[in-house]
Amino acid sequence: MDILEEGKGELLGFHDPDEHRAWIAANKSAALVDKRTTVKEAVERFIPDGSYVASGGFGHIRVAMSVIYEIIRQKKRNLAIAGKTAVHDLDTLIGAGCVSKVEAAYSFGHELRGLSAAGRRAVESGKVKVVAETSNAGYQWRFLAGMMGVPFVAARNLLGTDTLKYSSAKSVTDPFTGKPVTLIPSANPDVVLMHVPRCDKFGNCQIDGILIMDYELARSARRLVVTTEKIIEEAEIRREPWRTVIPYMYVDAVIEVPHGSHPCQMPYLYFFDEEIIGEWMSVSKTDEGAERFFDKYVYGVKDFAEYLELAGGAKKLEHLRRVEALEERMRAPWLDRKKE
Amino acid sequence: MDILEEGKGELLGFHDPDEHRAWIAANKSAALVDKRTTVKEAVERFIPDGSYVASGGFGHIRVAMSVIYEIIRQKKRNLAIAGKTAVHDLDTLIGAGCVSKVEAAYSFGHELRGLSAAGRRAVESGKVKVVAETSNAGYQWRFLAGMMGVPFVAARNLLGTDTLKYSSAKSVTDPFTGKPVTLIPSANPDVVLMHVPRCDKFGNCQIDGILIMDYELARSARRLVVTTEKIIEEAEIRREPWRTVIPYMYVDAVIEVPHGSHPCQMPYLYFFDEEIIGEWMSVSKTDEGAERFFDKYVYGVKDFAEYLELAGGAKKLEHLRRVEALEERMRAPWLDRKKE
Amino acid sequence: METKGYTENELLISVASKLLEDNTSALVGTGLPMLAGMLAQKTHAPGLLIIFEAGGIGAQIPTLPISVGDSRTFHKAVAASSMHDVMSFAQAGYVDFGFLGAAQLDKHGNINTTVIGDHDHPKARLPGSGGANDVGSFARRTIIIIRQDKKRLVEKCDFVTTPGYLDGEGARERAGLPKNSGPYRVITQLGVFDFGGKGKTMRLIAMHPGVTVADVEAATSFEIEVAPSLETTTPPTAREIEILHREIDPAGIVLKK
Amino acid sequence: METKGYTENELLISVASKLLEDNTSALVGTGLPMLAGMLAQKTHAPGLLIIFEAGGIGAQIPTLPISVGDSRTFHKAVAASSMHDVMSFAQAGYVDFGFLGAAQLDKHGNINTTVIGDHDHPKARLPGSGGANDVGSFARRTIIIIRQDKKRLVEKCDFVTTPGYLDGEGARERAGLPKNSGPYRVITQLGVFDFGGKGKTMRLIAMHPGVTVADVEAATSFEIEVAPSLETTTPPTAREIEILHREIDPAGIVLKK
Repeated sequence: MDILEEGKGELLGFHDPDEHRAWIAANKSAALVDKRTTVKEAVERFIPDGSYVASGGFGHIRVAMSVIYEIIRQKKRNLAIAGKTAVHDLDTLIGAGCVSKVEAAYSFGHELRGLSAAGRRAVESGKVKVVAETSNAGYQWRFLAGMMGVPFVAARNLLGTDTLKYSSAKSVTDPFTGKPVTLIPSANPDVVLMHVPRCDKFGNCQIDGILIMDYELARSARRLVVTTEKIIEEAEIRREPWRTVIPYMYVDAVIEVPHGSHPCQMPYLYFFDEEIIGEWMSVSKTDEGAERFFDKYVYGVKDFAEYLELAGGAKKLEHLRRVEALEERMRAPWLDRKKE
Repeated sequence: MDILEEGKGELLGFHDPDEHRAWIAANKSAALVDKRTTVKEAVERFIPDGSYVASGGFGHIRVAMSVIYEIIRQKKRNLAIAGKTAVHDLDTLIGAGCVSKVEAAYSFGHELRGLSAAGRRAVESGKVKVVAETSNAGYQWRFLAGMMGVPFVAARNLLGTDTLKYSSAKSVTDPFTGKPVTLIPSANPDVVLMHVPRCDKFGNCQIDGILIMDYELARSARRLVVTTEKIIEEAEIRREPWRTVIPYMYVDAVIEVPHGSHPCQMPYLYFFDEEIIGEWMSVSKTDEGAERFFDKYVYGVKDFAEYLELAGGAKKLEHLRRVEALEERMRAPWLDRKKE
Repeated sequence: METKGYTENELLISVASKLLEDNTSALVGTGLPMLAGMLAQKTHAPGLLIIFEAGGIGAQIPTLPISVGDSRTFHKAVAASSMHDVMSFAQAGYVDFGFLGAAQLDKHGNINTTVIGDHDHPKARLPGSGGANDVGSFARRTIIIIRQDKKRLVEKCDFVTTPGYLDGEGARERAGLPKNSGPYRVITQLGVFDFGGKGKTMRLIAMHPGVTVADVEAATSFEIEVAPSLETTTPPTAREIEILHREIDPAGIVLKK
Repeated sequence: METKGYTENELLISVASKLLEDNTSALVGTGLPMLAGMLAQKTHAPGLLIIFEAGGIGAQIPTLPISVGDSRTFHKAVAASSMHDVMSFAQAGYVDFGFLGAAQLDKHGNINTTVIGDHDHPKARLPGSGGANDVGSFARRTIIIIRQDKKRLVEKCDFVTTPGYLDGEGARERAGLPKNSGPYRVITQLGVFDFGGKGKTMRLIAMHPGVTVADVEAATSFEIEVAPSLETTTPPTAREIEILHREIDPAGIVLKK
């Protein structure tokens, strides 16, 4: 099983599985204890400067934005971010100067809406380094290996490309077929942030709709901070135990944050707030504009509830609920501009 | 990445992923078509002699027993069986002379109830060969690799044991840590049999309770035969799409067979029929006894419904429902004998 | 192009949709591929299975999603699953069609969506692979949609994000990529290409109405092979345009420019 | 043993239960380990998390399961998941205690549950590893329960199904097994052993009431080391026996002999 090629990307979040086991033994517990806290405390306690952070969800979907804003508020620095279809989370963190490294699967873009001004500016100026490239499946399987406690997962992507050359993966000759195969190294992020529709106070989480990478990502995490639309009773969890996507043993902090994914989408609950996303995309074209955005929406408010008020309050939230429920059409500045 | 050790077990169900892809391209379809058929036709069509067969569920839980009995009825021969905690299924198939090879994780036992007379006799006399050993996780991960379309999954079990020596796995030096790691080869069984509580006519399946290995096993299958307690409307599937454990694209045949797991358990619906299991364990101590069991319960009946009548009919089924719902205590000959 | 009765986007969508066969599966992104898939479902391929990388399988899409993981991508789906599930499905060989966009494309169908200039000191940073490398590695037939000009159809990509035929015949297999996979067609605003050119290179097989070979050559940095029998694509019908605007993207998320 | 006021099974269960610490996790099979876990929960370790390999996590077990995948193993559980999930949990280092039975056990804690005699021409075929190899590979501390005699405690297993300390100090790590894992205690009808003997071998650390070192030696095929301070185990209390019979196994599935 000869090594054919070794990517030169930095092995972000890789731990020898024995070292990870030792960390788990020393830091995680099977105790069923109340893990409720505040976003402020969770960020203070679990996200030191320099952490390797991964966000649950995907793009602008199911993102723990209250935690992202709190990281900005606490001026965390030198974070390494898993650019696993990281969009508004990564872009605002970069815009606020919290980030020094990114491993990019999909980063620096807002999907259909356009590219990220802040993210691209930071990378092009050298302020943020892309230390490794991978693909979405590449990231997915880094977390699968991390969850499984093995050093790598075999895959057939990345081969033959510069993505492999700049990744942290290796290609080897598979001893079963004699053909080249990629070995995707495990990742155990220092902190994973997730927003879920409901969980109990111990951290047993249910998620509606697609899981994206979150099943594996939650299990690969060292620290897992969960915000939730609603804290429900333990009995409700136990009534349908097959609905528990993340059991409590992985969870370190639970915080009830209604609309905690805003301005991102929460499936079945509320749509993207394209107005806020659009505002960010527009003002973040300059550092000064980004700073004004944070002055207004992060530094200028004491918590997430006050931010939601600024973003339009109950009326806006009702609108987003109705758009998600297909009862109203979305409003989007980038769409309005198209009309002109 | 030197090869440290190569198990001498037979590589049952292993296919070069390219060969498997070609098979999939030629034989599977994304068409949403009605796949309802009969157990008889499904066995005739999808289970030729010599097939490598794996059963869903676990032990005596959620097993497609109507298909197992039909395999016996049609006198299929030289099957290779995945002994992935195979219990009543494997034991009766061996007792009926259908099996020539087993890869054993857990085989030849009935858990707390005792050992399998038929299975052990066949192996000890050389009629059935155990061509490879593995563990439960070993089998689980063979199917994970099979689902993923990769030749192997890395793991840290089997190492240092005779189980590895007699397995189809290899151990190599992991290029990331320099430590030995096991490579568990993929499996794509020729046929997988599953019994589910409900699915639609296309094969979109829901399962209540633990999945055991069935998520990965269903996806690793070449042919997937599903029996179900109840066929439900497509609209019901689409209302909660996150409940679809197996989407239709993997499924080749759908058959509605109420109580189709009997005498095995169906979580939330009915308990083990310990009387039938006990009868089998007792009579299967001789080949003649096993033959009498099949004469009575398989060859002597025209279908599964008639078998259920023989096993006690509506009254028995109601008892099993009540035991499962914790409303009645179970009856078990092996437990009665303990009292004496 | 409005004078022709259809826009460039409508043309690209219509041409792409016709490549999708009934009762096959397509792993699509949002934007043009999504519209092509939905249009195919509403015309000649009602049995087309549309899959999204984030986990949506076989949705009854009510209104155009604006993200690959948006709740519209699993609205009344047959399954709302995960990326691990969908990517495994693709890797194991279940995906017939994949779609890719590109910032740069070379003659072998290799794609750059990562960076313009040097990787570590980029002139322009792009989003990266996303699911593109996976789609390009796993799907049996990949359709590339790109607005072509000399800066986009290049002799050599600054960075190969996603594999096409790499450096030619047999190169994918030598690299370990799955057999019987790779770029199938390239659709641009000028025409359609396959990879029947020498050593698995792009070959012009059809041009949109009114386009000349010289137009294509003028918008390509490498020498382009031309198929012996060059076809003209069928422009979108009024019915297709109506479906696109009335049923698929009434808000104009993609259709408006 | 009835004259002592408790049966052998009650003794084994009680002694095993005391090894389980509160707020830890235990991956258990049915039978004695299950009863030990449930007894621990109902006495000194209410926070013990019981996990089953087939996917049951943290059930409120209503009545003794008769199989590892039985619906009782996920009755009102915190999660009903899968073997992939539970085995990954164990492999990643989240499982504190594992339980194993054995047909043969050697002095290093290596276990045979596969075959007596030659593998390909067996004198007696046994079920095989099941989850045992996995538990023995992954759990931080494995507790082995076995009825000891000279045919069971052997110099060399006919087949090593599940790793103990293999051939001694450092052998697990050399083989690639996870660090800080392996056999923790052996509990037999005669006493309790740890692996503090020379080169990671079984060492007698406690005997049940009325047992002598000579009894232990007479029931072991290899030379056994004896700890300097040999303890006597505490027999099951009347309260424990009551809990076992009233609350845990009223049907006598395991408790009846």
